[in-house]
Amino acid sequence: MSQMNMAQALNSAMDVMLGRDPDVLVMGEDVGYFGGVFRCTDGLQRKYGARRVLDTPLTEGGIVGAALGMGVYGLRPVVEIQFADYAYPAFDQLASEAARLRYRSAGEFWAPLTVRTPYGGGIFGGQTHSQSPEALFTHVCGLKTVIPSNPYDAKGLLIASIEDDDPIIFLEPKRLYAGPFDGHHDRAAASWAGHPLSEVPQDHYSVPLGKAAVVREGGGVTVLAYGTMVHVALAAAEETGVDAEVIDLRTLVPVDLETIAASVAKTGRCVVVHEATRTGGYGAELAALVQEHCFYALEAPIARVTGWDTPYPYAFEWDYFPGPKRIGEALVRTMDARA
Amino acid sequence: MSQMNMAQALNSAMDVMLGRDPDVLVMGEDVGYFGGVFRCTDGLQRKYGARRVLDTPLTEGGIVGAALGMGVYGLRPVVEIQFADYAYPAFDQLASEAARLRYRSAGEFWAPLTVRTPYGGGIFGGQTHSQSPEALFTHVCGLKTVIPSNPYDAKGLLIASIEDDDPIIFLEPKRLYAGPFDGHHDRAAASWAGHPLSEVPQDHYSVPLGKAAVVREGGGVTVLAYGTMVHVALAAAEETGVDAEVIDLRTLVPVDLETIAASVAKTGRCVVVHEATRTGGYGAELAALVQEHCFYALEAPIARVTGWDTPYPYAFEWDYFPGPKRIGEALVRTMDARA
Amino acid sequence: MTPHSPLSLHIPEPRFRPGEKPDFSDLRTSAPGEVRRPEVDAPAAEFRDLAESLVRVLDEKGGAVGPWDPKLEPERLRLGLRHMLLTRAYDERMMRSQRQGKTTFYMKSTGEEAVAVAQAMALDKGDMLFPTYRQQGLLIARDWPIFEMACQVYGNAVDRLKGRQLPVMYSAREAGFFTISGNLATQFIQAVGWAMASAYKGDTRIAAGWIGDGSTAEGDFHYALTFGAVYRAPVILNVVNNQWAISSFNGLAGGETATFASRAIGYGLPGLRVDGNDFLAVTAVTQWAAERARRNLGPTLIELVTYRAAAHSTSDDPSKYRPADEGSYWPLGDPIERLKDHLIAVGQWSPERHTQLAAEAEETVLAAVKEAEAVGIMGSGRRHSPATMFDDVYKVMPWHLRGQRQELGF
Amino acid sequence: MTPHSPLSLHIPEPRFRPGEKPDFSDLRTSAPGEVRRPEVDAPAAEFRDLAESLVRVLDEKGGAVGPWDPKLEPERLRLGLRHMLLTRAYDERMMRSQRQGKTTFYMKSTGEEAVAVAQAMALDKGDMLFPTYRQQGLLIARDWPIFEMACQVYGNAVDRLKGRQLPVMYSAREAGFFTISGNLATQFIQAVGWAMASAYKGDTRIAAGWIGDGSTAEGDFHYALTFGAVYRAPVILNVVNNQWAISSFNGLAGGETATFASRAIGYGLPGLRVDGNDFLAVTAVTQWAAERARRNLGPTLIELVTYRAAAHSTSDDPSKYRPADEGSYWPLGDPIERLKDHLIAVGQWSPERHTQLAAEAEETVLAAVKEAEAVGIMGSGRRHSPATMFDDVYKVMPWHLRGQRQELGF
Ligand SMILES: Cc1ncc(C[n+]2csc(CCOP(=O)(O)OP(=O)(O)O)c2C)c(N)n1
Ligand SMILES: Cc1ncc(C[n+]2csc(CCOP(=O)(O)OP(=O)(O)O)c2C)c(N)n1
Ligand SMILES: [Mg+2]
Ligand SMILES: [Mg+2]
Repeated sequence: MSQMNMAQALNSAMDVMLGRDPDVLVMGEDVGYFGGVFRCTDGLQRKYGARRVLDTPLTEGGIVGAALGMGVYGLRPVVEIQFADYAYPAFDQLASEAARLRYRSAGEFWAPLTVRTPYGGGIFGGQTHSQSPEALFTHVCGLKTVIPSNPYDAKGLLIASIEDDDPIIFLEPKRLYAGPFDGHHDRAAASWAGHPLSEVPQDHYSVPLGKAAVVREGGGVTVLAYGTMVHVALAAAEETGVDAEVIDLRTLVPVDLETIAASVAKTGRCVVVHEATRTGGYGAELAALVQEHCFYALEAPIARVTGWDTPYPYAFEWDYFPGPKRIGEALVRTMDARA
Repeated sequence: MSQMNMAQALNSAMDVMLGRDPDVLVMGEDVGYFGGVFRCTDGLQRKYGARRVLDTPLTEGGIVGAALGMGVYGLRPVVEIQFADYAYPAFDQLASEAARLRYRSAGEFWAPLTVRTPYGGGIFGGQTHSQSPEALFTHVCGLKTVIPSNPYDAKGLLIASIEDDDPIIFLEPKRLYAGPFDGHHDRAAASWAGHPLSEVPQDHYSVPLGKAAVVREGGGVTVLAYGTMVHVALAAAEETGVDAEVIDLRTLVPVDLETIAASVAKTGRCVVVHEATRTGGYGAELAALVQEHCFYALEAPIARVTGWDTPYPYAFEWDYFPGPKRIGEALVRTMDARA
Repeated sequence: MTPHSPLSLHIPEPRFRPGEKPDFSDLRTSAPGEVRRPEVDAPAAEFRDLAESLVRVLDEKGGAVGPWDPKLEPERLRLGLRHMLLTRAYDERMMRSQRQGKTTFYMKSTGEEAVAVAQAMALDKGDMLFPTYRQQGLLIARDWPIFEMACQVYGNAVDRLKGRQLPVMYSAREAGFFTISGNLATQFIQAVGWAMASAYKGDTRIAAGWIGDGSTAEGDFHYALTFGAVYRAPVILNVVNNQWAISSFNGLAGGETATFASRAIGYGLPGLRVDGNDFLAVTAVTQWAAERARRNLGPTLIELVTYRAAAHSTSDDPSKYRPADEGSYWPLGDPIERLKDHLIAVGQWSPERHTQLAAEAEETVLAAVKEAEAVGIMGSGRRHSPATMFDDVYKVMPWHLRGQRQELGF
Repeated sequence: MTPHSPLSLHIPEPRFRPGEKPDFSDLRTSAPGEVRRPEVDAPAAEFRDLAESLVRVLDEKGGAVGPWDPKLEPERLRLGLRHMLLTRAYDERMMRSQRQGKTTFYMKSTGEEAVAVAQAMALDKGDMLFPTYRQQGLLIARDWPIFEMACQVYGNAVDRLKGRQLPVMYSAREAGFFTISGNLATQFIQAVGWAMASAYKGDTRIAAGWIGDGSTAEGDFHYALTFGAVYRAPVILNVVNNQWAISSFNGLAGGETATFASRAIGYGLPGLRVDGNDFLAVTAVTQWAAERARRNLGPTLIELVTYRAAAHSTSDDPSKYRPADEGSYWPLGDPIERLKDHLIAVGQWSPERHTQLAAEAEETVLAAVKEAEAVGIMGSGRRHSPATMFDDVYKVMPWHLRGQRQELGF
């Protein structure tokens, strides 16, 4: 075990997999010699050489297309897209190709790609370094979408993703790389040190895809969250004193409906939170699923606390961010709703 | 008034706008001399010349990027993407650029693009000529998404879209070009002739964006549909005898929540239908909205009848298509649900 | 600044429209045997002229001339002829099937058969092919059963792709034939990625990708040339310039102002332009590019100049946008006729043997297609169970797909 | 087939890493005055050599030589010098502001000032500019108030972009300066579209787009060249080859095997390569390309060879991936020093006047920046109301955004 922040844990996952499997390679813009703009691949090229940890041309469509061809050959490319906002030029290769290879060839061809990319706000990145595009991927069948919220899960989920034979979109909450973040941007930045989930085994282990974690038990209301929002939701629960059960989804597709439904069956209330814009966000799918499966248990409307339906505005980051105050209000409102 | 099928009505809309506004131009793959693979631009180049009705290189990203620059100059480009399945290479120009120009420049720049594209199945197009990607656009703030279900609306909505100063994704249910389609693929293909909504004024008129139409009144259950599914939903209502109120949304963003909520307040039940894959589809947003706004009126879970979460399989088109039988079963199930 | 007149937009137009008399006399061409053949390890900058000339081996009298003559054994030439005849017969047959309502859709490669057949034969069995929908000849030249191909077109119970793909969107892993995408151009950069992986592993197999003239305008074309050049991937990048992209002539892809082969120059890659209807020239150029790739010298861009003699697909009517007889004016002839004439000229063939081989090809095709039809055609006969529709979205079916399969009744 | 040795992957590596001694002696260059100047209406195929040579006017002694000398009035040269000094002073100031925590982010153009300043001055006021984030000199050369620029960087209440954009992502419609995108390369094809529209309308204004060497690998670069060539759009397409894309040297964009200017060849377009630190050469080449565009002769691709002397941005530390002193070995010098030396050499300037002008520039910048700081800096002072956050998503605010604004309390 060692103490790692999330960037280090991700680094360790790639390190372990590069070490174990000669077919694993890491590629992306500035990931090689430099070690990545968020340092997630720091030292890997030094350790494994430029052949295994490749700097690429600046073209996300090209990177994913080439990685896909490598995957078809039999390699396991781990691709970094520098910011999730820049995944769009690769959208065709992801949605039309990576997601469909296995299906359209009836299992003859597939590409076990893992596409890592930092997403979300909280670092004053402005509208093109802050987006949360998960819902664009969760709608594409054939892709799996994974989002960790802490160093332990980050490493275990990334290893599971690299070992998985389906194409995976692995979204990394960039605001959590260095420390947990409860949404109180006006307080001193926290570090992972001391956080139980920053104790990370140095060796190989994995956290299974498709399994959520109940990170806070409670009987009053179920909060569905992932990534940064897990920490913000926990803070909101503490601060309001609402008896909230907070679920960290970890995998968005396939989602762990069993854990969700069991919780809502118990609490009868549900709040869904994400940083992405509201309309058509993944929260809509969660709300739809919950009311489909728990209708008769529900005592209040399912609330969504999300980013606004605007681009992420640079100077208004904290007015945009669905912080503990907005989540707390939704918790209280949901608890107060008449049954 | 003349009798038009949907392709003719769309053609007439472009004809009218090319005639009225010298800044309107039509562009896309095969739209010029040939008149479009679905004949929607037939005759327009002959009438307005190759300068106004442009054949373009085969590159959707390039087409949208160039059209966007034209829009910034002050033109009103009407772009055709040959199939909605091929919009992905243009996704970056649509989501990062068209949708954000006005916002990021605080109103200094914008591009009044209209992007027309045929979507949906029912013509044995297989997985890359049948997709319904509307949910990928409805999640992108700054875009408006419009889907007509009949010739009259098609012309009026397309004119409204071309005249609108925001970028519009205009999805055309390709199975409805030649005639209405109620999902009974084993019956003879219908023609628009005789359908009241195929009586279309030859001149300029518009159908406002953001307004749904109640196409069948009923008190038992609200059915939310758009495009081809409007006709299938109507058939399902007739065939089951369920007292369904069918709403044709026409615009998905901004959606006409008022009409939806008024109906569900009355019926207390709701079924959402679309052809797109279920997970993260626009139906999820509708379900989320309805339960947010009509929770206390709801007497049954909101049901979603949709395409399966698989690519659209060529030889299993009718097993995939959410036809009148599946919708009918959902209507009956929803009506039977205990309050 | 001097005052300038108003700007105006240049709109490319093909030279001939329906009703006009075609004249291809300004097609950039070279005399058979005229173009030099550089060493495969010569620096690309030293033979840029090859991107603008046209490698040709067969002359008008059926002779094989010049440095690019691949000097193939007659046996091999006859095999090439047979593959091309089979391809053409198969295309004819399936097109007729479509007209008879046995399938919804078909795409012919008529007039372009030499591209796929000669290239497949010039490569090794282990080399990986990333085709478009118009290289059915690759499968036939690799002896892939026509029966299998027809079953795919019919989407019947034997279709290895389980009825999931539009007709002609084949996939054949055992034949090293990559699953065809409906989305144009995507395979071009994938071919480069596969080749990079082969080099990464110290393999000796190379990759080849195909793309249409129209599709070169997509971003994937640029990605392929960029990655190919940057990592010197062992790949052959083929542009099949058959003059048309549905109704759009190749000038709309930039073919008015430059050759497609010359795109290579800006990436420092060799670009070769070859007579795509000359079986020998296509063979030679492909062998040359393959040798470069195998010697770790990197990619070659080949422009194969040919003509799409048939409609784009069964959904298309080319007489709407080009002279109905345009093909008969095409100056580079027909690949089958030209190879036949060559074999006859060198005394290795006769009109009688040709007629017989063509008839045999038709019979072979007919038998295979009949066999496929006995399994099932679109709309009747045996097909896979709809339950299979939920397989292969993921390697292991997740709960929500199991649930949906159940909803469908399985 | 002969047996082949295993393949291996070529991985491009910059020649010098931290701790190594740089040596740029193999940079493709030409002597000042050496490169010929074709007529603007000469066919592109006739001067392909220009894509590989380097147009230079300023010689080592400060003289202006050869056919590309634009023969500018001294007054204009001094104005260019002033714009460059202002640009550099502004960059220095704002970088310091970032270090002082007044803004979160900044990007300098140090060493590349001639690109933006000379090009802006070579174009007409009405011409439309589609820049990247490293052409702040365009705004300064168009006399856009530095105060306005600083307010954008601070995201304060005067920021015309209402605090919505990352610092330096300016937009200035009145200055014909297009809103900068955070997504690289997208503006390149948009510039072509704008130019097409200008031609469509019979306007006389042309467009210019800029793109970095790294960003040429994106699809938009290919789209721009394709549309530009196909429709002969009146546009100047500029590749700013400053050798680096964050930590990636330009070999990763294909710069090892070919020049970026030579990409033009494959589209039939003229490609010019120019010393980007030579104010006169940049001016001349830009005027030449503008004249071509205005005469309806279509696009020109210009590669401006320069060096990113500073960090990529304030978030970057280049000493991690290149020798800390690499810039001092750059053979094409500093654009400001070179123009200064020229003006002195021709008797139109003196070291004293230069020192004075530089000091004035710093004062001008300081005054404007102070004024902006008085309005507000990141995190303190006056900013726009958060309610404005919901404006401009659409032209007219729809109900759901009104509702969300209300949720936020407005
Ligand atoms: C991304 C994408 N855009 C558009 C289409 C529709 N489409 C199918 S074939 C075709 C023409 C292709 O022309 P070309 O590349 O020259 O190939 P050819 O058909 O001549 O072999 C078009 C536009 C498509 N399949 N994919
Ligand atoms: C589509 C996209 N991908 C990646 C990035 C992240 N990024 C910002 S600048 C940069 C390097 C750009 O290099 P270059 O094009 O050479 O321009 P320069 O910074 O040298 O002016 C990268 C990778 C981005 N902004 N957009
Ligand atoms: Mg073609
Ligand atoms: Mg650069």
